[in-house]
Amino acid sequence: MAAATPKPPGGPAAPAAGHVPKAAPPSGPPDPPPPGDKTAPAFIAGLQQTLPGAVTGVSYWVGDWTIIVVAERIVEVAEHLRRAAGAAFDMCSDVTATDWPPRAERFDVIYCLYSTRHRHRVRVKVKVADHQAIGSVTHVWPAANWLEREVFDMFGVTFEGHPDLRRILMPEDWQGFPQRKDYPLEGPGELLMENPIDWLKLRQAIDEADIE
Amino acid sequence: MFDTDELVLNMGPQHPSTHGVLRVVLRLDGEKVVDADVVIGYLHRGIEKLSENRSWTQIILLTDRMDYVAAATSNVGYCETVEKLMQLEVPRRARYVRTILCELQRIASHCLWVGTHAMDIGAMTVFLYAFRERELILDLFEDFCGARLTYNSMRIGGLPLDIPPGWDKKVLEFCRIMDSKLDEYEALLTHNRIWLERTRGIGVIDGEDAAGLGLCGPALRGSGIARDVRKDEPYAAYDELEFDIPLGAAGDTYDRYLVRMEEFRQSLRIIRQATEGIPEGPIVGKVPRLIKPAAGETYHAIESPKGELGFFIVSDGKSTNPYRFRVRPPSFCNLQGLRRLVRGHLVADVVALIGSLDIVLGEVDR
Amino acid sequence: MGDAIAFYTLAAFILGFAILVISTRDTVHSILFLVLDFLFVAALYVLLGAEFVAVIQVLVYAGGIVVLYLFVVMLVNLKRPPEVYQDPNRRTRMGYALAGAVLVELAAIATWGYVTPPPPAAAPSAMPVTGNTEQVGWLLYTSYLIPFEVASMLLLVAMIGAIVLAKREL
Amino acid sequence: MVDNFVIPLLQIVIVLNATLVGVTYMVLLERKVIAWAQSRLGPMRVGPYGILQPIADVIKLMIKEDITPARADRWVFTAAPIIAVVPAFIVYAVIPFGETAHLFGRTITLYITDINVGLLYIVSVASVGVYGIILAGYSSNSKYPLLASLRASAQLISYEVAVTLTLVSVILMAGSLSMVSIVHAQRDAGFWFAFVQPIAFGIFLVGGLAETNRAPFDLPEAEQELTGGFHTEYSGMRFALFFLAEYANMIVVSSVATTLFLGGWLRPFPNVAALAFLDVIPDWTWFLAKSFVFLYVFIWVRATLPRYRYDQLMRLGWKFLIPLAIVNLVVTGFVKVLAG
Repeated sequence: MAAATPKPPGGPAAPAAGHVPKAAPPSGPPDPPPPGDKTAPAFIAGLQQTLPGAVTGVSYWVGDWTIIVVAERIVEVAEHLRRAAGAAFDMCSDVTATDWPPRAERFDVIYCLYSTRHRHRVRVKVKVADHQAIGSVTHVWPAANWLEREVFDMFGVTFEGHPDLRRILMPEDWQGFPQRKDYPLEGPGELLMENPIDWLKLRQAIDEADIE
Repeated sequence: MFDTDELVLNMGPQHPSTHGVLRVVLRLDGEKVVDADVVIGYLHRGIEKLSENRSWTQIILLTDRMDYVAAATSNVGYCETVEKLMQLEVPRRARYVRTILCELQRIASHCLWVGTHAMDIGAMTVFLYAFRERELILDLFEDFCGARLTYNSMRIGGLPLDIPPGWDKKVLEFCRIMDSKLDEYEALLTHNRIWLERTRGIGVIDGEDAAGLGLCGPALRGSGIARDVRKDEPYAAYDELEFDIPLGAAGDTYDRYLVRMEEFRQSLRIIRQATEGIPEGPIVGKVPRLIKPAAGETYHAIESPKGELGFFIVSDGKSTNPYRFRVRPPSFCNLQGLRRLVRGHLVADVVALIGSLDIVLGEVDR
Repeated sequence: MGDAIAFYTLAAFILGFAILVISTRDTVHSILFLVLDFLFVAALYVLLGAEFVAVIQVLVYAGGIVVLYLFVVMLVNLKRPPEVYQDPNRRTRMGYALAGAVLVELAAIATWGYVTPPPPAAAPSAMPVTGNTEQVGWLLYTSYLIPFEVASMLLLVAMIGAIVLAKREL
Repeated sequence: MVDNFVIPLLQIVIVLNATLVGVTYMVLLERKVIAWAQSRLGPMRVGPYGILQPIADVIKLMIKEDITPARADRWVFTAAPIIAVVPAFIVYAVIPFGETAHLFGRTITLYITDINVGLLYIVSVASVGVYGIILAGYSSNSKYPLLASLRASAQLISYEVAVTLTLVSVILMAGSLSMVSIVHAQRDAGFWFAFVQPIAFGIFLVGGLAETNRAPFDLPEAEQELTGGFHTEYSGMRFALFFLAEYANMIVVSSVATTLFLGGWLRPFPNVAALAFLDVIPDWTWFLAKSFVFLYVFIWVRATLPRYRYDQLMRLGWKFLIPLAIVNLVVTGFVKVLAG
């Protein structure tokens, strides 16, 4: 586990130097398994029974249940959770991602689900590698449309079968994926805004260096 | 020779009724909307990215800048998420004051909504009436924390300051004033025939579709789904207070209007109970000097005036800033429903529907 | 003398605008000249002492019908080059022949009117009413009742036809 | 010479200037009344209680930059505001503000002229005014004005039908098209036509609101939908002309309503001798007071009501007002014939 190698954070994180990679970035969330006195809700067991092999782990932390699912089977899992009577997750509250660069499957894509019938929540998590496409759940929850677009925009995770996978918050022609950990907090974007001439010169210099 | 063209109308990002810098590209057949492409991102400031590079306490003031007409709600939502992640106990007094602030903020936000919504449909007097009352709430907030818009009014584990002496009296006085003013708004709108014609049957969406589309808050309750985070997953002091969840039936603009108008009254009811029942005691719990939650992640939602405001926060347990900070903005998810709602309606209904969804672009784009 | 000057000035304007109507390339400008033409024709009626007809001319033609023309022209995509509208099957010769026929007809009528004295008009004194409007009304409902009613029936039929054509899914 | 030339010229100059001043102060009145309705103060800075505000506004509009959009139809764009404003003003030629006044030993009529087709003249001139709006929308080469001008032309033509039909019932009552004769007819009848033609009066008021593009029928300039409507691309003096035309039209509608339905310059109950002491008040004062009431109603409605939607507006016009006006007209005709 990542938490096993604690390292002092080196004083308060200097925000201005945000793009300097911190020493030994964490390689993944802890995803602690549920403690012995907690039994998983029935719908998780139901999911494990109906779709054997799809669930690779169940985690519990500060009252939240998380199901970790194989990336290839996310659409099946989503359909099951939407339909199954004991689950009935009719609302997709959120789709988001986290970036853990040292890991091979660097992205966690997280679906926060809620059921208005049973009033319970669950998070579904899949691990996705860079350039690996996962299935879109837009047909299960139309709400996922924009949320998946935002994940695509910010992290570059592609969703197969998404009806309209475009950038949503950043301009159409933007390069790079801002929420990735290796994307600098400050950079050419601001320089471009404040001083376009210098930015052009800088880019020319970079291009020439590339050619040489 | 007689083929007809669709007219592409670019509404926004500079348009009086898109409530900020929203852009809607409408494809029109005459005045009828065939399709709409909602373009956002003009107010994107990268608050999520920025927050991952700020300390846990510094983020509170970034949350002010999201839903800037209901900043206190965002403060509460963020602080509660961190408290959940750290398993901190918040004193009862602080939870009561948080409840009062949240509900005052809900009234302020709904005031802005009813004003602009009515203005979009052409009734301009309600706009000024509603702003008159919003001013009273801003005065209350000024008394509490010194600011009128971006309050920075919360701390992890409690409140920055206790309420000033006599503040609770002023809050009760405000409730008394607001009661009669609500009747004034309703007299101008609720039974007005033009208002009924403009809102009834406009943007109808049934409960199942609304939930699937991710609509939340009054937009979802207008379709008859009893989903309110305050009841379902109580936070602050809501489990100790009595209030009802108003529901719509038809799921049209008029029902969403009625739901919000009733929410005004329920908020006043909550404020009255909470103000009269504020317990004595400390205002901050036992908070470590350096806020550094253990490694882990959590999602916590509260009911903002717009709907379910969720925070998904990942801590790596090592640094003094969150590893991942994600906001689930209610306006963003509600705005997504716009395309589904406007299809087949007229241009004039588009502005009515934007108003009926009650969006704040600061929150949509973050 | 004054009347003659006014008449010829107005007539010159009417003809000038009429030529502009058919010679202007921009359709909207052409329609605007048509409106001006109608207004000057109305002025001609005033000169003849027929205020009622003048006002109706403005109300119906300038204010009503041409607005609808304008409506149509605005909605048709005029940004396309005029070549698009060139009909290859257009029968230019037939057009000239028709125009010639109309010209001959006009000339015949003018000559006829010139050589034969005008029939005695219904003397205003014979009518029991005075005033321009009243006289028009009197004539319409006495001497010209049948043409008037036929015309109104025709318009009613045209109106219903237009509604049926425009709203297919009634 | 004096009677045929100088006096009419003076009348025209006075009426035009009075209208201009009236329009500018109408704007102030509107701002003040709406402000009071909304518990505000309205303009307070220019002059005491803001009474010089209209003058400041006019100066501002005159010296503002006058912009023509790059791809606009330049000629039409310039002509449109003029086309809008001219009909709004020439209508005043036939409006009787009073009967006669005695000045410097002369008897002067308080109207510029009284033609025997006066009412038709007003209707026909007003129908030309719609060109200003349509052409403004077309020539701006912009989509919002285009949509607005389509709305405007449909709206104005539709409501013109209803309004004209109500006018016909009044003509039946008065037996004349002349504005002065209509007032005389009310004097002779002893009652204002508003009391015998309440339906026509109501339709005329609603239609008047629609004809002048006022709330709740202000769709062609609905700011919240069409960002200002047909005059979105206009600025400076050309915008001011549209403004002028709109308010001048409001005054025209109020004046016509006063003349046709409220007895024009007549005092209340013109045939009750007991009220003869009211005659010390000059007749034009009655006219202005009655018109003012209408203008106030126009403003009041704007402060109170939301806006109709385009299709609802058309439905109201075609399916409700026009049939009602026709029924009213037929009934009026029957009553007139039966009563001899």
